[in-house]
Amino acid sequence: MLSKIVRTVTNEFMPVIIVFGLYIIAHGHLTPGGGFQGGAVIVSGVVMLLVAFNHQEVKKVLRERLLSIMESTGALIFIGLAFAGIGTAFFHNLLVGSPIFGRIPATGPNPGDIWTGGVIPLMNFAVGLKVAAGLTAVVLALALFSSGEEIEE
Amino acid sequence: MAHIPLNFPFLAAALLVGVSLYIIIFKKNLIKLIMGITMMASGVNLFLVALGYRAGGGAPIYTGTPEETMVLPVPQALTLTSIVINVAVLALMLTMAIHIYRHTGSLDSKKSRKLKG
Amino acid sequence: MAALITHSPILIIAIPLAAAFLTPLIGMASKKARNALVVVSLTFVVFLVFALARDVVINGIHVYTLGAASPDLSIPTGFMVPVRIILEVDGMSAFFGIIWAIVSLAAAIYSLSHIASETGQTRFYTLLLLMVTGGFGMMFTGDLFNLFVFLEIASISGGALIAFRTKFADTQEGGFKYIVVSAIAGLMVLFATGILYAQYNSLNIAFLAQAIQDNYTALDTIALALLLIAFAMKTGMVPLHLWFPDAYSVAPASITGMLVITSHACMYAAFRVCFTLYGGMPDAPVVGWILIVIGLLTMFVGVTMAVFQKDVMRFMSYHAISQLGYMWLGVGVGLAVLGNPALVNPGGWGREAVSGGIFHILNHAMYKPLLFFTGGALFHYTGTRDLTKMGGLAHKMKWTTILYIIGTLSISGIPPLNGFSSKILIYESVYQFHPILTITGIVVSILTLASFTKAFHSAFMGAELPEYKGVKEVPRSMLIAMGILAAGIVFITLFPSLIVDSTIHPAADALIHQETYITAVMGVAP
Amino acid sequence: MRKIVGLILWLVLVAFLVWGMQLIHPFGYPDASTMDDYMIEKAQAETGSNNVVTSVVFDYRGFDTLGEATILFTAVTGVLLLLRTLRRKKESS
Repeated sequence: MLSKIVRTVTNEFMPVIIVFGLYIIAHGHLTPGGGFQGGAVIVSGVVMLLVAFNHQEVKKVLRERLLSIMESTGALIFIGLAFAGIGTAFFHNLLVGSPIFGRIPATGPNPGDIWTGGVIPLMNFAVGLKVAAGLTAVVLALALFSSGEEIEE
Repeated sequence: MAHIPLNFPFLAAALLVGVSLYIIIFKKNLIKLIMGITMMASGVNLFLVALGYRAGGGAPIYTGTPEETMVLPVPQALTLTSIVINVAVLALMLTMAIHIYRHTGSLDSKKSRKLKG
Repeated sequence: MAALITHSPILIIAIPLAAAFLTPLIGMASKKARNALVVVSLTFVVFLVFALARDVVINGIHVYTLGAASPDLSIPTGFMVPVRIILEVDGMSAFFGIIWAIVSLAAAIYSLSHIASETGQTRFYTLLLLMVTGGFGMMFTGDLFNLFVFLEIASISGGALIAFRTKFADTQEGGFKYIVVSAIAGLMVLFATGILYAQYNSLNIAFLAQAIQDNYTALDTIALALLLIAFAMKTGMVPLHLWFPDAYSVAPASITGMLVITSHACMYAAFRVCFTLYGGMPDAPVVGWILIVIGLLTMFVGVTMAVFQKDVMRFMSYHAISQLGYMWLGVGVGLAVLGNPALVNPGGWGREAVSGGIFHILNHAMYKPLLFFTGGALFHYTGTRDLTKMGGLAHKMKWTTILYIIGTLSISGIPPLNGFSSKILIYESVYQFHPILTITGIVVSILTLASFTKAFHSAFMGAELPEYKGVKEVPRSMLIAMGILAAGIVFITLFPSLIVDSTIHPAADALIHQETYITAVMGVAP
Repeated sequence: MRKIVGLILWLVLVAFLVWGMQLIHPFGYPDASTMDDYMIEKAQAETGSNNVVTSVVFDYRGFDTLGEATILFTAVTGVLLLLRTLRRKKESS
């Protein structure tokens, strides 16, 4: 566990990092970014928590079972969205033109509209959930592993 | 932009792959081996992304950009995929290296080699 | 039903994948439901594969465009180049798909009792299903980058499964070596993909094949070399085979059986590259000769190393290397004479050589997992893989003994069994290319029989050893799994000509006739 | 001896690669770009996404991304599978 200053700064910055990650995920179809990148940003926040606090405390909040459920859910939503298009072909973007995320932008440069992209924003969210949960689980497992070594020796 | 005589970006990628191959073939430390593979991945990613560049081109995104030529999008997508794949490989290799260290007390691939053949 | 067939290429890949994503959730609730999910999804996949293969033999190549307005719309309307990822299932892919489906089902059933006493089972089954997905993806895809992605799925899950038993040091080393080799091979494939993309701005195998045929450049040669080295490394060809027994001998036996087929999947990829992607190139005979020489070397080195092994799984791994040489030999001869239409059309011995190589893949895919499974059964009860410590197990494990004998006779090519029918096909056709090839093949075959007899003698024969008093026959699910493979062997033994006509020749023709693969995607040239 | 053979092989390989890189199109001037131009032109109308890279990642080549997500899932499962014994040991002590 690091000093109080580090812990306070971490506490203050954690929501900002999470919001920034969500922003990157949500605007994946408009600006550079997407599910993988945003998920990785969120995991960087978790890594900061691990550095600042004792990993036992972090583990109390982020249980492995919960992370596993989140990861599987994200993956299932992703493959479910891909399956949804199977009426025409697997991975068919069936939401283009529909009320949800269905607007079609003007061809050429434009200011951008969040309600575009069809299934792409939804897939970004699914992947973001999956990546955030999965990488958190890996980081936590490796951190707990190294702490186990310290205790044993 | 004038024609670059030596195709430097591709050359850099090839040299990065070459250096990493040297590490993979000649270094005995497992962590160095893992670093070599990661470097090789970086070299290949650099190569892929350099393939898609078009002189004077901007990012292939329409949101709020001026009208201009765009670089090729597919190599960028491939690079994205390949980066994530390499993260996955890296995580698994490190886990196994940790286990090997725990079992044998050494990261030297010569010393830890229990198997013959 | 027609819709099911239309969508079957993607369903075969997506169903194990969806099941893999579901397994962790269901595994939390109930172990029985999880096991049922694994077995049921794989059984369904077996049925789909058979339906698809039948349809491919009758109606020709299946093309499935992902995300298009219609699955058979491989090229967007009014355009010349394929844009989306295309799955392409021809006779060769369907043939490998059948093998992979059967062996993975058998491996899953075998695992039910083989790993029943170990921890981490839910994750084990998740990875097993992911490995199945990776294998099917490699076999069915028509896109070079997609091939790389699925190659990585298969190798990462394979590597993690090899290291499943974390309490032994050798499993970790085997898994590490496997992952390192796969990572390097994968990166080489990616580099080659990049080189091809740079020239032709496409990743589709059919489009690239056409482009390479029209305009063969020096860069294509570099890409071919990278691809061949990568896939040869993954299959365990001889100069690059040192990792192979280390990795294969330490995995749980069910996984070893599957790893043999992932080797075959990489071999499939190599064949796809040589015959389809580079089928129109001028120096096919050179590549053919390289494959023949390395095939001979692989056969010989594998079997000589096997003779000295004491560990039952290592012993079988070296034999797997040696058997892979036969397939390189048969197919390499076909590649060397590819430019001569009289030899590769029906009736020619070039076609028979390719058929022999492919037939041997089928036979090997049946008897080698069977042998690995029996090796796993020995390990299951004796707790050792050392042949010198075993003895007299035939008294207790009657069925295992019988299955081991079937596998041994088959691998050594004893006349009525299936191993003989494929080897004779290779010998006859290869003899016309060069007699020395056949002689080497027969010598290797004799050595194989000798070493397997020796292993049989030390494990099963002799007096009962006191320390194995408590040994019983293996659990039922392991017997069922071995029974499935043994039934496959018996079926091929009884009806070799039926198998050759209905599956082997379509597969060989699919390899030889590059143009059908290209026109299935690109359409007939105007 | 082994080292010298390895060194020679490595040198040949690197020379091969460096030579190959000179044959690739000059940096910044791709030989062909038919497929990519199609995507740049049609991405907005077909997928509704302003970001062409995202439309490639999630639509045109969406299957690759599914594979990519699967690989990450595989790696996470693999890491947790391999680290299972050690954590149990720690919890019990």
